[in-house]
Amino acid sequence: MSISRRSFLQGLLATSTAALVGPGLIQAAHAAAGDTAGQWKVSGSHWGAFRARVYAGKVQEIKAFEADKYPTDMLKGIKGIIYSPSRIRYPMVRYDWYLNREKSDTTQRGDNRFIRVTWDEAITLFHDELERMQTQYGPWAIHAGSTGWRSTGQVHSCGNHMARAIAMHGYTVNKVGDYSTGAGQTIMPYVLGTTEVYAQGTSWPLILKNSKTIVLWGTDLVKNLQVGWNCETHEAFEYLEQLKEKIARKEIRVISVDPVKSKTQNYLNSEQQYINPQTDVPFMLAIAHTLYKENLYDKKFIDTYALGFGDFVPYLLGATKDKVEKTPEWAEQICGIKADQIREFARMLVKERTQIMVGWSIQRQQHGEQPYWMAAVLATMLGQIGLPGGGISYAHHYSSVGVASTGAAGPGAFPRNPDKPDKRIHKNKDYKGYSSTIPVARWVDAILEPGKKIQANGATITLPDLKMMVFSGCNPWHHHQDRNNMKKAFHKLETVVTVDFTWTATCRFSDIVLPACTQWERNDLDLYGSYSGRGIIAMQKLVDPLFQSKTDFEIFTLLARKLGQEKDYTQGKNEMQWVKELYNGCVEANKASFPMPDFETFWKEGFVDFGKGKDWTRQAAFREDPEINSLGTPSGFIEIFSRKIDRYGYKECQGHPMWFEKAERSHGGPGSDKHPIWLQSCHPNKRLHSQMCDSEQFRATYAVKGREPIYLNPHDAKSRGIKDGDLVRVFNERGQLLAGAVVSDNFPSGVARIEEGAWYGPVDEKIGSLDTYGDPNTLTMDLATSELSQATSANTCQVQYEKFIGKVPAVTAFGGPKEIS
Amino acid sequence: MIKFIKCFWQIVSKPSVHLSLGLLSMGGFLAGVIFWGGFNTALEVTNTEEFCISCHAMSDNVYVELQETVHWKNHSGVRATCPDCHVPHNWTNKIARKMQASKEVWSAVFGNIDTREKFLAKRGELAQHEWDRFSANNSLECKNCHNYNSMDFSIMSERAQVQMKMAAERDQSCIDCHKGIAHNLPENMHSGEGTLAKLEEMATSGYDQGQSYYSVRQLPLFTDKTLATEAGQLNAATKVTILAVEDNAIQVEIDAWRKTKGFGRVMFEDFAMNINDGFLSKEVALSDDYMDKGESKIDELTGLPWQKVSVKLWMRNGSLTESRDTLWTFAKTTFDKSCSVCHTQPAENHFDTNTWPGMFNGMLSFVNLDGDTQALVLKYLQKHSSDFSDEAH
Amino acid sequence: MSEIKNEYEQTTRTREWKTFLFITVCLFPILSVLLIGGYGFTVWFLQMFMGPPGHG
Amino acid sequence: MTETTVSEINETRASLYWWFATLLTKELDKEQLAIYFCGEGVKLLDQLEQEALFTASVEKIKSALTTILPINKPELELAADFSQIFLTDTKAGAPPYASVYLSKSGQLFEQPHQDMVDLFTAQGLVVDPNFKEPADHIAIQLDYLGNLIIQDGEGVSDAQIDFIETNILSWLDMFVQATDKVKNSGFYQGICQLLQAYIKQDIAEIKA
Repeated sequence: MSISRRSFLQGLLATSTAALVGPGLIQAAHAAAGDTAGQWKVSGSHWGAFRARVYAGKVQEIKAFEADKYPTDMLKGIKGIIYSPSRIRYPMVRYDWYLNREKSDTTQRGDNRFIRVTWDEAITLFHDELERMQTQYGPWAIHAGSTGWRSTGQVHSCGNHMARAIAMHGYTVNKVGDYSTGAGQTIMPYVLGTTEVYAQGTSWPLILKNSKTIVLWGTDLVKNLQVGWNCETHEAFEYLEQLKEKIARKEIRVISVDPVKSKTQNYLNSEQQYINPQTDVPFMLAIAHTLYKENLYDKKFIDTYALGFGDFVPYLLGATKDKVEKTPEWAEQICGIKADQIREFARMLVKERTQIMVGWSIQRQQHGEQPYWMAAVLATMLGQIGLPGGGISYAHHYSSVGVASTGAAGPGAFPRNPDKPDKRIHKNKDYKGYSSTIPVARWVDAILEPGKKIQANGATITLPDLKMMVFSGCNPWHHHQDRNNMKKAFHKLETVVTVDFTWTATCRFSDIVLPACTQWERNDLDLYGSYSGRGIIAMQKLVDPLFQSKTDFEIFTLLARKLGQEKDYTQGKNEMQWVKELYNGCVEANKASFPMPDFETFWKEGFVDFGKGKDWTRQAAFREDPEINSLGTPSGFIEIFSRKIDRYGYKECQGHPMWFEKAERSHGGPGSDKHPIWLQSCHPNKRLHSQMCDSEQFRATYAVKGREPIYLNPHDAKSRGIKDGDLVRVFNERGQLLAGAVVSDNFPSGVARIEEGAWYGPVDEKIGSLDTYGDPNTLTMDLATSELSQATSANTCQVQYEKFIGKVPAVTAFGGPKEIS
Repeated sequence: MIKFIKCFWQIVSKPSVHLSLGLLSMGGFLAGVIFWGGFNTALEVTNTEEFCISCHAMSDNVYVELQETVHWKNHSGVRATCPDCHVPHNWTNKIARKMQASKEVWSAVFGNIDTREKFLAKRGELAQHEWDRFSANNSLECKNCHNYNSMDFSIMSERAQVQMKMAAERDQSCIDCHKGIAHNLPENMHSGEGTLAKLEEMATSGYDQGQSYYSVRQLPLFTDKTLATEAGQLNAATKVTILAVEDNAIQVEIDAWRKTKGFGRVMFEDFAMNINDGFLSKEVALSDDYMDKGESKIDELTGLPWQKVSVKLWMRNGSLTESRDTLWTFAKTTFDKSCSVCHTQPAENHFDTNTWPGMFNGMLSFVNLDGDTQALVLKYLQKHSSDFSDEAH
Repeated sequence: MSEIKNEYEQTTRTREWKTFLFITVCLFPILSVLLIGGYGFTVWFLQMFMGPPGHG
Repeated sequence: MTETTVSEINETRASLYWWFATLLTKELDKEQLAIYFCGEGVKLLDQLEQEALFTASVEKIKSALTTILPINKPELELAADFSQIFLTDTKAGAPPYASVYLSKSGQLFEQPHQDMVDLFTAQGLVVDPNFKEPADHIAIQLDYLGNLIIQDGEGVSDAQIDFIETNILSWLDMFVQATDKVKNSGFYQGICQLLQAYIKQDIAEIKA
């Protein structure tokens, strides 16, 4: 068929329509369409590596990568991400900001009109704002350091692109730490000499062979091992299956110390040691007290490998300022475990080889440093650190930790730093006395209280007066605490720029929104198997970027072009050349140990497998020779007492682990009279944080009446007249939300769970307004763990809930900006 | 015999009877010209690539390897032949080299390296000869074409600029860094990762007594010049002072501090700073023969006693460099590149010297650096930590 | 006498020619090569003790 | 292009569908909007207003134009209206894609999209790669319809009728209704209602 427009304009309307009709939208195709069945391609994600059938420019079906023997059902959500109605389709600018720029009405944020602009204009606006910030204020006014979980793929790693392009323009404020492990990664280097939370752990086969008891301390392996930092292939699940068999045969005892019956416990069919929320430290202190009093601890190990035990014992015995002896009887009052049971537990730990696995939940609470430190002290007293199947680990629930590393080098990444720092356009490094790097969770404080001085990890931080935020692949309106506080902060910001592929709440609260494409609309590569370094996977572009979205590489290349530095940014290489470069770098690094095929073969095959790694025991080298293989602590030994921390003179993190009462705590703790329920906001079972919440059909498989589920204790629910499936209003003095009740025996009285990552969708832009979908961070407290890490305390949160009555508001969390009527 | 010499002397000393002076001098001159022409032609024939590769040892091994390199084929069409690099251009040295080649003739005749295996086994030794020669004449054959004065640094890559400028300043020998540029390196020099070779490239050659140098990587230490008994290990980027140079061995002095809990085996660069300078074997650490002990102090931050020591040990002659600048450039590049993979990358001066080891170890999971590079990068981070940075942070 | 002398002269003349040719064509070239070779060897042996040729 | 004679009526029909397509493709810029304040656009609207079936919707359009005229940058106000209606999702606005209304999932790129792609493939056509919109976008459908009409020359083919009925009318009502839930100047709501009225009158006429 021949195609035309505007050539037949006569008669009645001839004169008028000529000027009114634009160019046509259809043209003749150049080549005939290909096969009818489609084509299978390889790609991957945090949820798993997979193969996808693409036909007629659309992803038709997805199946798990053959090396993944335990795929998660979250793969079903992938298509829903690509074709989500929440996709950002065009570059958008907040209307009022477009008209008035920095003088715009910022109280409209979150409930306002956007207009579509061209890419050219969007990049110009972005650039001009960066320019204005640097000239009108200085590097202290821009925060471009916040990053999140990104998408998989090392060429398009979004944080790197943002950091590189913006650094080519000028200096900005940066962050340290992250929302997952802020307290743990700060305290552990003082105690065991590494962050521990991101360290490879003893290999599962050694644990299965040698451990007699495994203590899961606030960790849910089966739930959290579903996702991985790279393209996950779920190798750890094979070992969990073996563990389950060993438990059934009574060869290994697994005890989960947790207020909740975890998914892992239900899967393994293992034991639980119930504990009141947030009271792990009293329990641990009482165990230490018992070990000490009953002379069950390993003195020789402590003498050889640790320092400061002598400075800690007086606290245990009540000989320090607080004059309280940390007896099991004392602990029983707080943690809800009978004194005798505590003693039994202590004796059991020393009886045989015991592996302690600590999760991240207990450090995402106020004084989160203490349970981590105290757990290390316990492990030291047991004296099994460095033995296969003994000692302690803090990451066996994360990214295939515990699956032996192959030792092969993974691909590098697109460079985060500019190649020629001297060519930076704004060389001003004067932060006007403000700090250039701030603890990650304190940026909202910085906006609200600029100039405030806080203590952090031995330094004094002066919070900078932030005027502009830039986010890329990062959703702080999910991961930060206390939404209503954030709203206040965002009223003070002049400009917010967000790059994402989907209309997160962060986008809705922004001024300039740039549409990135998803990771499946670009060519890339990444590691699979995460910590095991099992292999390299090709991430072949499944479909072209939808609508006007672009790859991160393209977006920030546009910005670099605006800076006149396009070639310095791309190094003159295009997307595919970068993929090839990273692959070849990997071949070079593995030359001696892992022969790899040439790039073309790899790309065609879709992956390179490095095989299985060698089993390994954490801290075995240290145990063998503590002098040469010393730890990274100031002394090189395990520090039960840290003189360094002691010298900081902090109130809430002192020279040795201690029990501090929390700002809010259930089961008789502070605030429980008014808000009796402890709300845990753990990592979700059906998402990766907030990623995939926008996948509509998949969300429908777990949502209750279209809302995020809240897991409730049957007794608590019944006393409030709530049945399974009811809508529940959850509230405290910080905020309120709607959630759908799931009543379950897994949850004890006084405890409720809403998984973090539920998207925020308030009824309107006003402070205190009801969240319609169920984002738990509407209720959590924006409180620092302590002066040491200044990390997030999301799990210190008391709430009350009731059956929701009245007109049910529509969910506003998805589908882009809701606009003023 | 005497008779013969006498006879010869007679012939030489007595003027000729029949042949005229003109004829003799003319004839001698002509013969001389013809001889010298012939001699030089012959010499030049032995100085051609065709002649070199007439030996299988050459044509099957090094010649093939050369064809993969820029010295064989490049965009300007200039190429180097065997003698351009391997035969001195200066006459005396050239003749000496030609005589030396008698060994090669011997080998060719008796087939010492007539198979690839034999050649590979011998490559290290052969290469070492050439490297020694280049080191001594400051890479004269390279510099016949490549001149520091004619290099345009501005069109080099960032890292090349830093290194080349530094090399030019010191008129450094090219082969210090560019080993293996025209033929494959001896097998053990790859040792898998290219980084070891890269680090070795940074070493300078020839060390002066009394001067201080820095190790380019982790190096074994020995108790005496026979290098028979290991005494420990020197860490990368560690300062040593040369006390004596003996062929393959050098005696070095390491000024360090050690903790006296345990055996005191680990050497640190400064008091209360966990910057690793290497470690000693138990025997050496406990003996007084290898060290002078200095003052002792308690580090208040850990409560551990520290002692100053000056350790004198032997090591292999090599792998030392005059300044840490090149090492730091390499370490910074590695840190910037490798650490882009994860969440964020802290600035060097974000942590203090004693915090870095813990933070760094925690970051290693995804980066897969070899031991030498790890040690070097960690030391770089520690030496640029908040303790050494003037910049407020 | 003159005949003998003539004969003698004839023989010495031939011998002189032969000697001349022998010296210029064979002996001196061989000696030269030996000399140069010897020089080369000497330099090489010296190098073995004093190290390979250095630079100005 | 093959030269066929095209009847005057078909030329007008095609032109009108193309006009709608243009309006629903993207926002009007300053110059294009000016034509509706004092130019060809006014004339066209006046002509259409005379037809009784169209009066209500044209009035809505005209009243919207009056509302935005005094605003400092009326083209931006109208751009914001456009984005509010067409660039958001079904909950807040009216995405101009058949898939959203006709598929069970309510997602993009569902069967109606595939149908359009198949239709285009069969005729050797593609959507202009610069437009980067799914093929079931209303503007693409209208553009195609205009071409079908021209191709038919003087008559009306079954293909044309079939296309209007199965591919457009199947979701147009739902789409137009969805636009109505957005409260702003009302310009685009008016345009959509006018399209709805026109196409219904048109199909009735050609089938008669």
